[in-house]
Amino acid sequence: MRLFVPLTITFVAGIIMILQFFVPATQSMGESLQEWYMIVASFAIFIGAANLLQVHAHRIRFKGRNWKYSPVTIVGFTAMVLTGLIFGIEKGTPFNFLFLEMVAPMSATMFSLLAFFVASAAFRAFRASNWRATLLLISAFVVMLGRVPIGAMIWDRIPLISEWIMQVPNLAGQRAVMIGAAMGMVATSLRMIFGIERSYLGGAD
Amino acid sequence: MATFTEKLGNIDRRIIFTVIALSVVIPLAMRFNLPIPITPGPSTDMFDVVEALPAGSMVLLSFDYDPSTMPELQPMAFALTQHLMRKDIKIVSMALWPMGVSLGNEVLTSVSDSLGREEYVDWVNLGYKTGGGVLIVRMGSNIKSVFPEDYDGNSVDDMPIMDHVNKLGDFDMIISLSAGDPGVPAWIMMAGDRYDIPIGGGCTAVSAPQFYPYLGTGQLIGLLGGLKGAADYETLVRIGMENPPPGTAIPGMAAQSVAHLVIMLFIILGNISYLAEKKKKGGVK
Amino acid sequence: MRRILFVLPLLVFTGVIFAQSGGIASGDDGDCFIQSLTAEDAPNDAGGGIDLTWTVSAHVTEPDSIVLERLDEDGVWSSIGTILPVDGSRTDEELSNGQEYTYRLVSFYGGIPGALSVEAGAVPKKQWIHTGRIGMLILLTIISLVIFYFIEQGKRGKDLYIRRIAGLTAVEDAVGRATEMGRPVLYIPGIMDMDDIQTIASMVILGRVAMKTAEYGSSLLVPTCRAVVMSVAQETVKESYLQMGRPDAYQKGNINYITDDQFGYAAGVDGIMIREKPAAIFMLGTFYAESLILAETGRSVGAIQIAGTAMPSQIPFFIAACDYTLIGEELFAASAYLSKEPKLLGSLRGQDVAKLFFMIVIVIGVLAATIGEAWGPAARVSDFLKTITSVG
Amino acid sequence: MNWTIFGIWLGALLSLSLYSFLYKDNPFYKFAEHLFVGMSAGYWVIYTIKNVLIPNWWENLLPAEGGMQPIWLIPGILGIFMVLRIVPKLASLSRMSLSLIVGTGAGLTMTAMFQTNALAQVNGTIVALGQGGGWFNWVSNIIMVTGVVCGLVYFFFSKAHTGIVGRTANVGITILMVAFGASFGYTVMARISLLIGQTQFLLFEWLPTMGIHL
Repeated sequence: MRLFVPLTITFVAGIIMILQFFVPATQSMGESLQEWYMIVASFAIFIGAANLLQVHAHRIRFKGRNWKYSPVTIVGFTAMVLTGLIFGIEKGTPFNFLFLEMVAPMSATMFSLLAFFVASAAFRAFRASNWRATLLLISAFVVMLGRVPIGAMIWDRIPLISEWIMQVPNLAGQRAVMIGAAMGMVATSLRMIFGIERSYLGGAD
Repeated sequence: MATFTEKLGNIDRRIIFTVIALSVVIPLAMRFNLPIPITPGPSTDMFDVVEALPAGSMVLLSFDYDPSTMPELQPMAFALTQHLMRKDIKIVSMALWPMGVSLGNEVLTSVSDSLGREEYVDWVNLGYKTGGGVLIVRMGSNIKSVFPEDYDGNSVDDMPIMDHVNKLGDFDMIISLSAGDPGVPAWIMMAGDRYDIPIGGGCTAVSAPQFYPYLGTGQLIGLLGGLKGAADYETLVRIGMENPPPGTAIPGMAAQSVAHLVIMLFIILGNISYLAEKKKKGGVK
Repeated sequence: MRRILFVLPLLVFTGVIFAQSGGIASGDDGDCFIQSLTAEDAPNDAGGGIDLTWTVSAHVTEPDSIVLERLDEDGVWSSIGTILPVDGSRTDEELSNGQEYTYRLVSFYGGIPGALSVEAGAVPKKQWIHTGRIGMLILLTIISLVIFYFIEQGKRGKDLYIRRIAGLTAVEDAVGRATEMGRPVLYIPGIMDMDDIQTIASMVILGRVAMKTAEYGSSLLVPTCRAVVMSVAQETVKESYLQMGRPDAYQKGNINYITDDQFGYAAGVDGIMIREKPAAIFMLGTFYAESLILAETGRSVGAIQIAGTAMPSQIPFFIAACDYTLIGEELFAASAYLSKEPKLLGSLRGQDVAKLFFMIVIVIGVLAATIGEAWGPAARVSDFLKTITSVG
Repeated sequence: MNWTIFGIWLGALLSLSLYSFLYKDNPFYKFAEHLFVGMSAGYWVIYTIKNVLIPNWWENLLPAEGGMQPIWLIPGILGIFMVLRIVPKLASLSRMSLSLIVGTGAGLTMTAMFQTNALAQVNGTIVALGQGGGWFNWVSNIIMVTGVVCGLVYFFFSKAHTGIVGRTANVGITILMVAFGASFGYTVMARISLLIGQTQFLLFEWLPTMGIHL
């Protein structure tokens, strides 16, 4: 019984979202529901913030491993929140400065680590160990060649072959994955909406 | 005692990292330059569709990325904006990502200044609103209620460019430069499929393969994938142009090509050592 | 063969396609630049919209501009927009449902109004069914019923087979190895929120993995990118430990929120990997570019890695850097495989039937289209299949 | 103090600290990582308040023109229930909020996925094999259609992959592997371009602040 109300909410919300897709007259209901859901989900950020502060405070208090770095996290967090609350977030505010000059370059740097990782992963993983791995290696290699001018210099057909691999076998593979995964998502969504799957509410079956 | 091929196969990944770093830094510092060959494909499709739009058409340009993907998407934004503005096509821009607004504004103002176009007449930046797909659906029925004001807080009712657009269906084309979610798929699902508007996309090279199915179905009419797509477009826009403005995609392509070759070289080396080892082990048996 | 029986009605039922047309008012006028004006209720909306379309004459002098006018309640024509003098269409929005609206176009020559077009009127209505999506509605309903049917079969104790999924047979070994080495197990549930179906699937698998770590007594770390996911993960893991009779071993503090930021999260999790040196790493859920940053770092600390995602663009990186990868739908099959719960196995069989249906549609459609290039009736079959699968 | 140069230095030093992780874990990385986690978490808190909670909730609840719209109390209350997860005694209230999120997400995903990733893809696969003309297009179309069908067979879970099903599934997984290889190869360049962006920043913005012009 303790799950009756939550399961009803899931059911009603799910059905409204499906309905608004097929019944134009209910679209506005669907739109409001989505707005509500965005608001509710946004409140969760406060739980996250509380947890982050708690973990690091705990680490400092009990001198956990690397506790000396925890104040850095707390200071960084506080700096963003305070500047944002006090000065606002528009262009030219301290919040914006901190974001553009510190958070954004760090994001870009983490992202660019991929250039290195993609190289080491390719070096290790692309070995012609059996015929299927060889096929994977060849298709990767041809597409890679097709993406640089030197590919066309070796043989002018290489960019075309690479484009063909992208448009034919790649398209087929991607489609199979997409259709299969869509079925998995439809079935999982159905189980959630109809309360067959309820583990997200705390494992109670 | 490990043999050379064995050592080569198990090379410390930090050596790979160093070589990659050098292969990017050196060409950039020395300013290498390589020509870009153009082959028909999603980039040229995109160019052809834009090229076929008559002057005065309305295009919605959405900046759905942030600084982390700037190296790939910003050059596209420049090339596309130049093409659109040169052809006297009106641009209404917006962003599904909060940081996309200022990145987009940078592009629009600089291209508009260089070509003498007028804000609010030839282009406008509506700014960012949260909501992703939901926002697009709402724009489908009324844009002015979603964006009553533009990025600078001016009322859109007073803008000549907004006279002819009330909803998404009034656009001749929508282009999303997208780094992830929400982005191209949201535009396809919530605008293209629903209101039958041609959708063009620009994306990071990594997400390009997953958009190929949409190209096949025509849900997406053209696609610029990564720096290569940007360099293609930049090259196409420059064809027949006197004194083309300096591009940003083409110089980066040289460094990229070198690093790319280095990675391919590593794959070849890895396979040589692997096959040599296998042969040796096979001999012992 | 039972399955074929389910597919047949699917094929038959999908035959219902509707077409609807709205009220039209138009006319011809020899002197007017505007040849015709049509007004009709905008289709497939919640009401309040009227679609207007018009054509222009090639023989009459082109005006400088044309103005669209609407008749007010008090009988006055007022402009609702200036339009370029070409063929066109426009939708008038935010009207009241059930009220009739009348429109006309006025051609302006040098600022002076010229001939008027014919008038056209329509009544905006809200629609109760999206005509472009009826085929889809029928298909979705039938597929849903099939899935429910098999779930019911499963619950009734029908023996349902599931094939081996390589990555999942390794779960036990991975957790066991972590215990032997005295190192933790790291579980990464992707970077999306609880509204994402892959995250939900991941939480179900987390419950199963937690049972194993409870059984083996190794510690389980779950850093999350979303606060809601953190709290759901805490409940799920607690429940699993309770079920295994080890509530004492449950450590809430090991399930933490890091940050909502994609790369901030990647930096934080990389830090955890290199400092805690987990022996087993699970990466199941929705991943974007951070997939390879995590997988390569995990690999460098020597962990057994089991990954799974339905994001087509990230699967190749997991395949390259992880020991086992669940591809696409396998992620959704994982919970059924690990728990062998009848209702989940049943649902999986329902999915299989749906896929079989799509395969048959594709094969018949392709054959019919191919033959149809030479023989008309076959083309009608493929056109029909294309219509029922079209997205409106 | 010149804020632009200060900003460039901040960005450059933090970038280099993060890159140092490629060599091995070290105090610079630890510092940057902890700072990054804290600052980005703070950024999202402010972002959520300013871009979602205020415009989409608060301003709807208490519009500028006055009066309160009580309907907007509901999402507010559910939102507060969500936060109450922190209080163990009241934690069960958050189930309602969670249900709203999960239900809406499930309903939305189900229709969108079915439309875009299932039906549209099936629709796109129905082509005449001779479409485009010439033997080359025949071969391409046959490979494409076979690939999709066999790929789907690979995802069959209720049949053992033996016999004819096994052979078809094998063709399927082979096509998938070719697709993944292509997808990987296609991506390599993109990943390098990210590094190019950061390198350009270090070479052409940061180095010049020290008087080094390349």
